[in-house]
Amino acid sequence: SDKPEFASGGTLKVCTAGDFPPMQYYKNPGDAELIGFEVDVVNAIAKQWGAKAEFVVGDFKGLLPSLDSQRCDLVASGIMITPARLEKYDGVPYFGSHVVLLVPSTDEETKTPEDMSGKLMAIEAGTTYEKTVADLNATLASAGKDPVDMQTYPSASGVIEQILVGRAASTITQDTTAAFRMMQMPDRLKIAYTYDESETYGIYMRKNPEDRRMAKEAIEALQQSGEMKALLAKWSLPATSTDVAHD
Amino acid sequence: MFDFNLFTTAIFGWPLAKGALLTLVLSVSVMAVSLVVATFFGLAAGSGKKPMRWLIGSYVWLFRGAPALLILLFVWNGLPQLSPVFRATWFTPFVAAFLALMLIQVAYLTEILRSAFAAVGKGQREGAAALGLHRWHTFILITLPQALRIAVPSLVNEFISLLKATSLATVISLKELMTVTQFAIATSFRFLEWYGAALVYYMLMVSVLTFAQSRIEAVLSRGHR
Amino acid sequence: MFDFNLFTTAIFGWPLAKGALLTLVLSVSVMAVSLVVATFFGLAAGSGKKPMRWLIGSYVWLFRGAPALLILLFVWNGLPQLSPVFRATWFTPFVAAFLALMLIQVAYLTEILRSAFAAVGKGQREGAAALGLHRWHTFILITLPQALRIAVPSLVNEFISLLKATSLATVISLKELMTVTQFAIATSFRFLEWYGAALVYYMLMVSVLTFAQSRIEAVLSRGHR
Amino acid sequence: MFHERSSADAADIMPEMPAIRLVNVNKWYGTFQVLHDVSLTVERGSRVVICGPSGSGKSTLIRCINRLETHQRGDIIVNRVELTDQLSKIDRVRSEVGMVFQHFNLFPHLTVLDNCTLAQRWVRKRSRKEADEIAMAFLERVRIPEKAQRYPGELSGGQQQRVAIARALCMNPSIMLFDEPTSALDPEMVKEVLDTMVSLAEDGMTMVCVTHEMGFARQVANEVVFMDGGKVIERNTPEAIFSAPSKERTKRFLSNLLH
Amino acid sequence: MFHERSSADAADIMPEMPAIRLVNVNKWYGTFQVLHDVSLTVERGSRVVICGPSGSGKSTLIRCINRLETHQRGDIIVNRVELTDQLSKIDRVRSEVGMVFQHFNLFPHLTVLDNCTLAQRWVRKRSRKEADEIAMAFLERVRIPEKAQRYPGELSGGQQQRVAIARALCMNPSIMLFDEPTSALDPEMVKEVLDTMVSLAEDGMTMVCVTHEMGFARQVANEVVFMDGGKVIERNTPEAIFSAPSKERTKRFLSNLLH
Ligand SMILES: Nc1ncnc2c1ncn2[C@@H]1O[C@H](COP(=O)(O)OP(=O)(O)OP(=O)(O)O)[C@@H](O)[C@H]1O
Ligand SMILES: Nc1ncnc2c1ncn2[C@@H]1O[C@H](COP(=O)(O)OP(=O)(O)OP(=O)(O)O)[C@@H](O)[C@H]1O
Ligand SMILES: [Mg+2]
Ligand SMILES: [Mg+2]
Repeated sequence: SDKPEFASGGTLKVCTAGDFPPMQYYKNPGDAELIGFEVDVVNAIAKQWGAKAEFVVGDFKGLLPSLDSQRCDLVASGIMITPARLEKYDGVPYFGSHVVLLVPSTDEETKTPEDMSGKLMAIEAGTTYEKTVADLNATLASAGKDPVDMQTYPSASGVIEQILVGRAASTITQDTTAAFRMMQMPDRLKIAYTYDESETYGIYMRKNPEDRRMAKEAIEALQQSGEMKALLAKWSLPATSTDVAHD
Repeated sequence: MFDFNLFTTAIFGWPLAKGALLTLVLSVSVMAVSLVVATFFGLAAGSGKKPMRWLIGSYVWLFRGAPALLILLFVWNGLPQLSPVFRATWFTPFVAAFLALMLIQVAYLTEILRSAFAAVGKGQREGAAALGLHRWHTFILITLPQALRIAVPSLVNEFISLLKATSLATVISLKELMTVTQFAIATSFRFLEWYGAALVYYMLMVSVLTFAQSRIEAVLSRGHR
Repeated sequence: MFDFNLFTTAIFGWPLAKGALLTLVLSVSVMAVSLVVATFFGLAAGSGKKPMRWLIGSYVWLFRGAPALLILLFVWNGLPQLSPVFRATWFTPFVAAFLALMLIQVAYLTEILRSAFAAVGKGQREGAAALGLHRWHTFILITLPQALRIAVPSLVNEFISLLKATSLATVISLKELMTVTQFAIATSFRFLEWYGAALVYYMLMVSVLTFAQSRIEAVLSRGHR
Repeated sequence: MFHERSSADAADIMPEMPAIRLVNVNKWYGTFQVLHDVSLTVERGSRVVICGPSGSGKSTLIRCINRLETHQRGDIIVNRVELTDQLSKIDRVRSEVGMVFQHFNLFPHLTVLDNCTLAQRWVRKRSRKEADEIAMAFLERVRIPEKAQRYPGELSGGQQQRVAIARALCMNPSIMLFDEPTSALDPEMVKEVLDTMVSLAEDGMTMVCVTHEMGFARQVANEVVFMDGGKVIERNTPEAIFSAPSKERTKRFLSNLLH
Repeated sequence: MFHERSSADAADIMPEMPAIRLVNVNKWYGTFQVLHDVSLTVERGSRVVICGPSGSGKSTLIRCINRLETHQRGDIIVNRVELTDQLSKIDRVRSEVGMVFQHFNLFPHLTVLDNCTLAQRWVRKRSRKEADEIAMAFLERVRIPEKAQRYPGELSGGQQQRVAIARALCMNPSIMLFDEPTSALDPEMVKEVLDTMVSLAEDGMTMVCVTHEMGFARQVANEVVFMDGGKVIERNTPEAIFSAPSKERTKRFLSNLLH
């Protein structure tokens, strides 16, 4: 057959945290329908298999375990592909996310992080970006330049607000988040610099080489048909985001 | 810039209303129980024997001192480890939040009521006692009305603080007004509309309280110049 | 399970101490300024002309009603959009937090002081006036000491609440005690040790306040039976 | 020492039992001794006037009788009940003993009428209507029915004192303790109040009255007790004490009355 | 109508100016009229006694004189200062006018001594030591120096009243308003206080005294004012008013004094 065993019933149970715009999120609190790029991708895959995706929303930490308890068949939640996870589950990488430097759209000068010297950056507290800034400051110090002034805020939305207010010169975030915010507020923000490091998101399922193969093929089919590019454009995500190896 | 439509849908939408209802029910029930308990504590602290005073003093010290967040976490995560009773299904986040906030609120209200009771002159109690009124009648009819006149503004202060403090219960997964608002903002990024809508709810609740306060104060101030 | 070494390093370590210091300095300065402002407000609300009373009533309504979080965000994010003054470098998170918390604290303290002033009988003011004491002398020497006796427990309540409320200032990037603790936990995942250490700091501060309260109450209660 | 009995039949069996009996009562405020070995017997239906200089312990003495103050040594037996810390006994005594305070102790948050009806309704279990009627009758007796709906803070000193008297009398106590009940009154009103007290005395009410109104003492008292420095200096009938006080101190004190 | 002048030289220029002058004073509490067209002149150094039934407006009248109550119609001129809402004038008047309240109004949180020295130090700017000495002198005069370190709540009613008297006198006011200053006192103490007042009167202090102590009226008053229902019914010298009151109401009232 051309579809996985679990899709044969006509419904595809997909677990997600539902709180990661623009990948999957509720447009308004209390909405019944999830939306987002990843939601569209999963729906497209389900359509290929002649099934309908049914989203099960749960706490992020409990997503993978619910594959074992058969409460879901797929996990698609902007979840990173890591070796440790691949030991227990099968995963298909399909999305590469980069760390970016987000600045106000009026900023013409900033080309690299070093241009932040002596300026104020708003950073989400408790993230690895704090270390990114610390490293940057070390570089600046050795070059004899002023360090970056860093303020930390408890939420991702809080830091972007600081740019909008005009207080912070920039922030560091994922390109997905940046794309989403830029879509929400056209002409307010722009990406000044994209870091080399990237994270790869994917779709997880229970260990089964056949199922994994078919999932991979379904994604590749979307790539080839141009449907994936259309979705990327719809959610204003970088056109190259899905150009990642699927193994 | 300000999307008035979104603002009205936010206000009249179910999620925020549900959050507000939770906030309201939780605060009102905590306040009601705490007032009763704190009345006894306040009386005991003001007139009781030394060990009693000391005991209540320690209680107040502990529960005014410990941050609400820690008490919430302790009640929710710690108690189930201490006794299987708290692992049963009735021990929902709401019950845990009620218990934790009540423990704290009692401490604050005890202090307010203790000092208000003390502010009512001894002569008033003597006047009532000489008429043969029992201790409880004296308390309810003479001391309490005069003490409340002094205490009501502070009690309403604490009620309002409690209304806001319920938002801490988000750490034990209770989705009250402020939590709902912040989730909505995290995705929609519409600060003004959502915060505006939440503000309307809070101001509505506080307005009712403020009005009630001024009515109660007016009634209790009759005869006092 | 409980890593006692980590606990002691947490307590005596610089980050937590710095957070505690920030909490302390912020609360003490907010409280000091608010007490002075609220004294004037409380007096005006109790004795002033109608428009004055109405004005202060509205102020109290607004700043008791609006959640501290929103006021903090408004002061930090909103004011710079209203006036370039608030985009200057002196407008640090500390200043913004001070301003926001002060606005709120004044509202709460005004209510407490207003009712405490009203609780001091008119005869006391008349007694002082008849002796030729000026309004301010009368207030400082006669009304205030007797009002404070009643108000001190409520004022300390608000002081302690303020101590805890400073943690809200994390939304405007102020790293006070609770923020530091939670970040430490987010990275190390050692709940007990870090929360325990924070608890020690809070209990220490509250103990000092509780002790001060009991001393002040004892002094002010002299002569009252 | 007396022990309590069921009060109803005890009254029948021992009609001769005094209404109030103090035996060697001593009281201290901290280290300051206010009462020194005070002994006093007030027979049922008799009227005792207590007088003496300011600060001599008169108020303290009558406050001890309904246990608003606790004494440290000696016995106080009121209506056959010995006063100890036992709350039920104290309540029983207080419901039979009325008191008019030197400082009035009116309830500022209640109207004059409510001041007078409160205890009637809660202690005597009278209906609102009955209590109101009784209260109005006494308010008329002290000539302030028109102030019934006012609050104590809106009354003159003398009016407050009259409310205090009416409030106590509304309870129909069998024993009344008066602490300078006419101090704030004008001569006209003093006469009115004293007349009321005389008529109550004629109805057989037991009275202990701290007063310097010697008119009252002469007219109705069975006995005048003169106190000084917390001690009972002299007790005698009014005639005897006014005409020929046995103690030098009493003589000096009374000489001022007749200046 | 009088207007204020610099008080120092005015006193020299116009020694005949009365200390207190009320012209057609009317006062209402809400809709209740307490004072009806009260006019009264108190010459410098004279002693006026106000008497009348309870609730007739005596306290209200003297409280108007140092503006503890505001009158709604008429003029009150004290020490050449007309009483209006102007705070500086009121303060000037009050610092020269002493008052003993019917309810004492002692400060419960201060010791007896501090009650007496507070205003001396803050208004008269006396040193702590000087104020203490003056206070102790007056406390001795009212016979309670031993209570100097106690709080008002620890005193008997009569002792509190004496502290109130001492407190007012410590300020050496040129005008004193007494509201029933001997109501809580025993006859001995009444005599003592009246003697004090007599000696103050001899020193030339202006006094207005609400009292029913007719002994005082006879001994020192220049004038007795009889009030009823908020009106001045009769004013006359003590001899005239006691021997032959011109009004029926006065006669009836005074008859009770001599019962
Ligand atoms: N605050 C008030 N509100 C309304 N009525 C008042 C108020 N104060 C006093 N009165 C009324 O005004 C009248 C005069 O009161 P005032 O105290 O002057 O009497 P008084 O002559 O001093 O009587 P007393 O000899 O009993 O002290 C009384 O009838 C009293 O009830
Ligand atoms: N709470 C107290 N603490 C200490 N001493 C007190 C207290 N109450 C009263 N006293 C003292 O006890 C003594 C007796 O007081 P009490 O009130 O019985 O006097 P009294 O005879 O009623 O006087 P008066 O005629 O002035 O009312 C007084 O010297 C008084 O100072
Ligand atoms: Mg007495
Ligand atoms: Mg009066």
